[in-house]
Amino acid sequence: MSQTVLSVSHISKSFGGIHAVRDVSFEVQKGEVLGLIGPNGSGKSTLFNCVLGQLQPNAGAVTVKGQSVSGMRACDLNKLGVGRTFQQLSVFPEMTVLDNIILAGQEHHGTMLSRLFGAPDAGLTGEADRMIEFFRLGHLRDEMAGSLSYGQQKLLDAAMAFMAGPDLVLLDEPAGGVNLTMLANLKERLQTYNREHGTTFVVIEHNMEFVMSLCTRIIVLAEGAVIAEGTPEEIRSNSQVIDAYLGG
Amino acid sequence: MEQFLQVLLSGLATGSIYALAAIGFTLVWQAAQTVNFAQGEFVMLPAFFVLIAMNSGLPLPLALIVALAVSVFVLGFLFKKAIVEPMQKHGNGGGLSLIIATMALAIFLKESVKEFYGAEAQPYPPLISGGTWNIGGAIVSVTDIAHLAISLGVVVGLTLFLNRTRTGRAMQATAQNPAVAEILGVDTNRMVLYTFLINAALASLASFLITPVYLAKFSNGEYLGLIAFIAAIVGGFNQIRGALAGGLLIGVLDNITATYITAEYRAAIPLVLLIGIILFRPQGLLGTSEGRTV
Amino acid sequence: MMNAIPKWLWIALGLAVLIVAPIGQGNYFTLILCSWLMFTIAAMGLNLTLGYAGQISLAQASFMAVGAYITALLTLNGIHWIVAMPAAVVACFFIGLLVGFPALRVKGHFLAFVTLAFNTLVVLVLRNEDWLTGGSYGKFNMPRPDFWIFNTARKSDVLGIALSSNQKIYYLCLITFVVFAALMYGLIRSPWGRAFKGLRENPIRAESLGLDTRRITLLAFAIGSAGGGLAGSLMSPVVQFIEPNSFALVHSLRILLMVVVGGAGYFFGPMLGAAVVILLPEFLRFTQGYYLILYSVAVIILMVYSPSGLMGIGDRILSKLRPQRVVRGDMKEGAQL
Amino acid sequence: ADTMKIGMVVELSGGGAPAGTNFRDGALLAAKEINASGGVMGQQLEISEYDTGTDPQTSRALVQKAIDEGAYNIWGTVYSSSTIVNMMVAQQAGVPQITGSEAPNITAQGNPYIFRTSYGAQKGIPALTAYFKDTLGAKKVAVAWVNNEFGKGGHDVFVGEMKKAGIDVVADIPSEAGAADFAADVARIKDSGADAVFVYLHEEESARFLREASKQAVQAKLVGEVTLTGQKVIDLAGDAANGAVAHVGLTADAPLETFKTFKAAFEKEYNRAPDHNALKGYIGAYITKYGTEKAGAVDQEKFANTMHGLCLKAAEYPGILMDTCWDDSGEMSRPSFMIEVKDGKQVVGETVPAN
Amino acid sequence: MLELKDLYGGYGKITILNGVSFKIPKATITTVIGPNGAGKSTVFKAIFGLLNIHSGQILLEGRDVTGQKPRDMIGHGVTYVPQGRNVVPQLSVYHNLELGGITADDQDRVKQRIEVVMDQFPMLRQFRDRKAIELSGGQQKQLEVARALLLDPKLILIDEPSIGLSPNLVQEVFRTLQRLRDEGVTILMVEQNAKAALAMSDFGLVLELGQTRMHDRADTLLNDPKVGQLFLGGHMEETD
Ligand SMILES: Nc1ncnc2c1ncn2[C@@H]1O[C@H](COP(=O)(O)OP(=O)(O)OP(=O)(O)O)[C@@H](O)[C@H]1O
Ligand SMILES: Nc1ncnc2c1ncn2[C@@H]1O[C@H](COP(=O)(O)OP(=O)(O)OP(=O)(O)O)[C@@H](O)[C@H]1O
Ligand SMILES: [Mg+2]
Ligand SMILES: [Mg+2]
Repeated sequence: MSQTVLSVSHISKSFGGIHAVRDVSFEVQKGEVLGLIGPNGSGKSTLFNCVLGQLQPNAGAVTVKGQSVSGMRACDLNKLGVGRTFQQLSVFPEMTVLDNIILAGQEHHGTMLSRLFGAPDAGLTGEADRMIEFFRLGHLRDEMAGSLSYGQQKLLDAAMAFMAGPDLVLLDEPAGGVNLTMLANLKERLQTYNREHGTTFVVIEHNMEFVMSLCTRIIVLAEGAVIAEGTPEEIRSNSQVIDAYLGG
Repeated sequence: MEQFLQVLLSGLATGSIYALAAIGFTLVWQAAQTVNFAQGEFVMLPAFFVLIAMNSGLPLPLALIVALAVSVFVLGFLFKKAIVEPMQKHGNGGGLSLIIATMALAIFLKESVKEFYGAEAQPYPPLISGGTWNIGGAIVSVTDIAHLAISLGVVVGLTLFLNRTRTGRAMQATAQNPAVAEILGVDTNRMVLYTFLINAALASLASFLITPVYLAKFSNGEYLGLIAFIAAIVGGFNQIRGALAGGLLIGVLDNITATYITAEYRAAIPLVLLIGIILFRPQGLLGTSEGRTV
Repeated sequence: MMNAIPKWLWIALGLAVLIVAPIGQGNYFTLILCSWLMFTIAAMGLNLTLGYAGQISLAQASFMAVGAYITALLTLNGIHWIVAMPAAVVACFFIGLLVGFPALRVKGHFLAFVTLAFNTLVVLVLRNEDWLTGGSYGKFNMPRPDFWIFNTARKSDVLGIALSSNQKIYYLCLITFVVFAALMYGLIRSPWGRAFKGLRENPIRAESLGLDTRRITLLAFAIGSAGGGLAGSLMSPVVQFIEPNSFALVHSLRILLMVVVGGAGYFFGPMLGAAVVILLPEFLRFTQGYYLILYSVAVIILMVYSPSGLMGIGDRILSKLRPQRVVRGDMKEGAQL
Repeated sequence: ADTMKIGMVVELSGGGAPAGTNFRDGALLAAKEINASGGVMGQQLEISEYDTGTDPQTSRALVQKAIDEGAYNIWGTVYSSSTIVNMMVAQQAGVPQITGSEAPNITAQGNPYIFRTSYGAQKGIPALTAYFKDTLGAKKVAVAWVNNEFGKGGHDVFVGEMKKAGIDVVADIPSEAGAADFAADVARIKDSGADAVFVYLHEEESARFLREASKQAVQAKLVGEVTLTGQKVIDLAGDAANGAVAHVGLTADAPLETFKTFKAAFEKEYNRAPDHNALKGYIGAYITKYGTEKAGAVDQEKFANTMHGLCLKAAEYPGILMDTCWDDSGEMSRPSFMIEVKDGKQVVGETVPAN
Repeated sequence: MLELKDLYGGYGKITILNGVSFKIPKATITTVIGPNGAGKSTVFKAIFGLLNIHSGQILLEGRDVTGQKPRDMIGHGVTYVPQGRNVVPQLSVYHNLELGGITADDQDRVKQRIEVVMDQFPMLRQFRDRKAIELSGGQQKQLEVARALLLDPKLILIDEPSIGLSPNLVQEVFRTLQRLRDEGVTILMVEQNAKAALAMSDFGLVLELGQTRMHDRADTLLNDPKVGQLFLGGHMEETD
């Protein structure tokens, strides 16, 4: 019954002389939580950007739910059910936290015209408020997102990715700068979505505790190529990975 | 052919003065992230300082020096201290409101000159004079050649300064990321001030060179400011040599359009051509792209 | 305090003032008011493009031109204004879509340049193609519309009040303005308004959240331009004379000035801004030659003091009234962990 | 009432400021003289200034304002593009308007309330045809003109005249008002092989044009209407102006006593030399005086009726400076001059009789 | 070395710091922990002169430096690595490093130091002439850390260095900091990766709601069950 949600085949991307991603292929099944780790500059973010159409890969193909997405625009990908977060902070700084969250969800509610004429934000506000409460941003609901602390913005960013109600979420370092207690919450939420909605996750993260306890499978990149793949236990004990990444 | 050569050379000569205005414009853009809509007036004004100085009895060379000093003070120092600095305190570099303030400043300078010096154009002594040469049937004056040489010199000098000296690099850092520059101990305020002083000096130079042709008139800036803006954009807005290329290109395109295509649409054809360039190369002629955004 | 009076009461009060404003006033004053209403409409259009969606445009005057010329040509050929006006607005909407296309590729100052070039081109076409536009002589004597019981071309009694032609055309402007403002208000409050802001704040993120930023960009231009067109289609019967130079680049800059002076991204900003840009010089006329100098100084001081325009001044005064130190709510509450 | 309100609606800022300011100063000088000698029919002139900013729509609103404020006459505007708009307002209100504009179509509207202070280009330019044809013997001419209301009117008349005279117009070059760079224009003229060039530009543009022509060593004769040989142009163009010829309806340097007196008075008042716009303003103010006195009452309609077909002799009415007549359209006629620039001086040649 | 006395401050009129006081001795590493939005970064900004200080005092080696500019702080031998991305995007890696020493009088010395830090982070040498914006997130962070070490600072303020760094590099950075401490440099650091950070620190400081909650020896805090519960991911270990 397993169903391939994301399939990446033979993706390569180079910038000038640098081969950031070399011939990477992998598949993600529905309901998986895949970890993507690797040393700095190993091509993880570049790979994400190729998958999500922000960058045009030099070679290779990406399909989401069996549909080729090459050349597809980010907004159409989102409509296909793909959500993401960015490595760098990426919120709408001069809008309130609430507006940030509602904006993240509104494209999935109603049609273009009903959004213009219908009751604005029907149903969304409640959902947004629940999301805000969950990430403990309630007291900041009406603050400008740009004035939040780093970790708060990171959480907001994650909350926005969830609001779109996607089937596949790509998270680039969601844990960076997030307090451990909140991190536990974040993990719990990921797992809940995963369990209840069958949402599939691909997570780039340097926080090993987080990755190891969350992911069902891990892919390790180094210098743009896949050097290892397996369960957290397998990866933890893989000497190549220890050398290249985890350190002694 | 003769006609083409004439048009080309004349275009380069005027274009080189546009370039001077455009370079300063580019610098201010970088340092303060603002489009200085008063740039044209900055080029208009120094010539009047020269006239005032000469009317009070100074000989031309001395008048030029006095005018340069006054311009650098007024258009560089005062502009920075009284308008730009307080606005940047409000955050996001002043943004649109700073642009609007420069528009108001343009009106202020223009109207003040008109009110206190008169609305009519005044003759203005040339900085460089000399005969003309006949190059393949085209007539080129010594002045034209000098203008080209001066702008080239300015570009080379400034580029060296910005890339090779510590102050220059600190100015670049301030332009690109003032917050970081500040953290690294760069006196960003002073760097921005330098930029404004340089801009004022360049504008004065452009003023001294172009006013003999344009005649000293309060409204000269309207056209020059627009041209500086366009030249800076075409050149890429973040490159000094880009501004030079932009200025020269506008000068030549303008003349070629007027001669061979249409005088009626003279003001628009170069713009339309340039739009083509921009849509094709959004970073401008010599500009560099912004790199990664994610 | 301000907050004690509900917003709708303020609006009702404002409307009442606008309704009685021209009564007993001379033609000149009435025409200035008309001019204010027209430019407010144009500035509100630009405020959507620029203030909310963050797309800089220096071409608003050229859309006024398109609206004005289309209305003029149609009404001079006997077509009623009520038909000509929507035609002008729709035309501007589609031309706005076209002008928006470069915005998909270029941003910021490049976009400013493209729109600036468009404005220049429109003015030159209007001047050079005299077979259609009357060239530099322009078009004049456009008829004022006749709404059966309310003929704006003639003076007559309406509800027992003697109204001049100019006063009646003012009410036409006022009605158009109120309808337009109501539509804009609805738009800005709708999710579309939020989408426009999202485009302004972080287009890449917006796109990744499923917002079709291309469509939103084009719409921002098209709707904003339609506002310009609407203003233009009022100008034609109000001023009864149009010529290319009235729509030159400086006028686009003037509309930009209105938006920013009022407060870009504030709903009521353009109304205040247009009032300042149009009415302030009138008040300063007694200073003879110095009025432009005083006016420009006033604008500079305003911008230096309150970069978010007149609307920002209100905010600043309110914050002056508040205590000097504000402990943010969450910082006062007890620990949450 | 013992004051007579006048609305002076002129270009005090924007591109037309030099012209408008001169017109105003000329008019104010005349008004001062008129008031000192007892006013108009015993009423003192009270002049309100309205700055159009060289914007036609503003000028229209301001004429409206002046009329709202009770103006008896409107003086101005100088720029034709403004006058063509604001004259409708004055016409509707029945207020006589004394304009400094020269575009042909202003008196072609059938407006009974408009009066010129200087005749339209359609009368001035034909006076040049003989000069091109007979004096210069030109076969091919070029025309450089400013592409606005003013220039287009003159250009159309000129091209029509040349056609009638059988002269080829080999280069037809419009330029923008305020243009600064005439290199391309001059290069085209040189290339066209024209024997003579008709230069129909505003003063400053004329000066820039002359300089560029001199730089590129243009051999063809440069001929203008009114502006080309003005003192201002000579000051600005320097040596480059030498040899230029123009037909001039009004010049402060006309060899007539009335003009000399005017010039002296103006220089005393303002410390600078007057130009032809100052003359227009001066004459305009006197038109209000003489017209009203001829009408015998301070009555706008009577004034307008009286002015149509009126002829005034400078000997009796010195403020008018030269013998002048107005026709039913408000157009005027009076003698004019040919002027050539020699050694940086205007040399007045033959006098062209009124037509 | 550094002392904060009852510091109040914030952004504009909004007060974020509500009386922060602590003292850190010379040649020690102090790690600041606390929930998101507690004001940790704000304290750093306050020390480095980037904040509106309403009241209170900052003493550096006994000298009052309250309200001084970043430039002055650098003059006193303090460097700061802020949270987030802080490189000059269009300048090359090398020029970015050079900027780190822009205030130094002896530019030859700066050149030597650049070589030294490039040895420490070999990636920098590899990408020496690339524009900073082309680096990956973690590479940019390395550049920033390296840049802060350039001037032989006396006090380093470093805000969450571990964000974006791979684990081996985090360890490398921590080792570097420890070595610097041994050479007499004082280090004040914010870390969410609290367990690892406290393990290598001398002191720990818990900040909450703009106030200092606890300030103690690092090992004491590490063993404090309450701290463990709240900040060290005790919760996480349970689900593990
Ligand atoms: N726009 C670009 N131009 C040139 N080189 C680039 C560009 N973007 C990335 N690179 C290079 O490609 C390589 C991979 O970068 P990428 O951002 O994918 O790394 P990463 O795995 O996400 O690293 P990190 O964990 O540090 O975020 C790096 O060496 C980087 O310098
Ligand atoms: N520029 C700003 N304007 C207004 N408020 C701000 C600004 N920056 C931060 N704040 C507020 O100040 C508080 C403290 O922020 P700070 O960045 O110091 O938190 P932090 O402890 O560093 O959190 P994190 O662990 O998430 O980095 C937060 O509530 C935040 O919303
Ligand atoms: Mg990355
Ligand atoms: Mg922080």
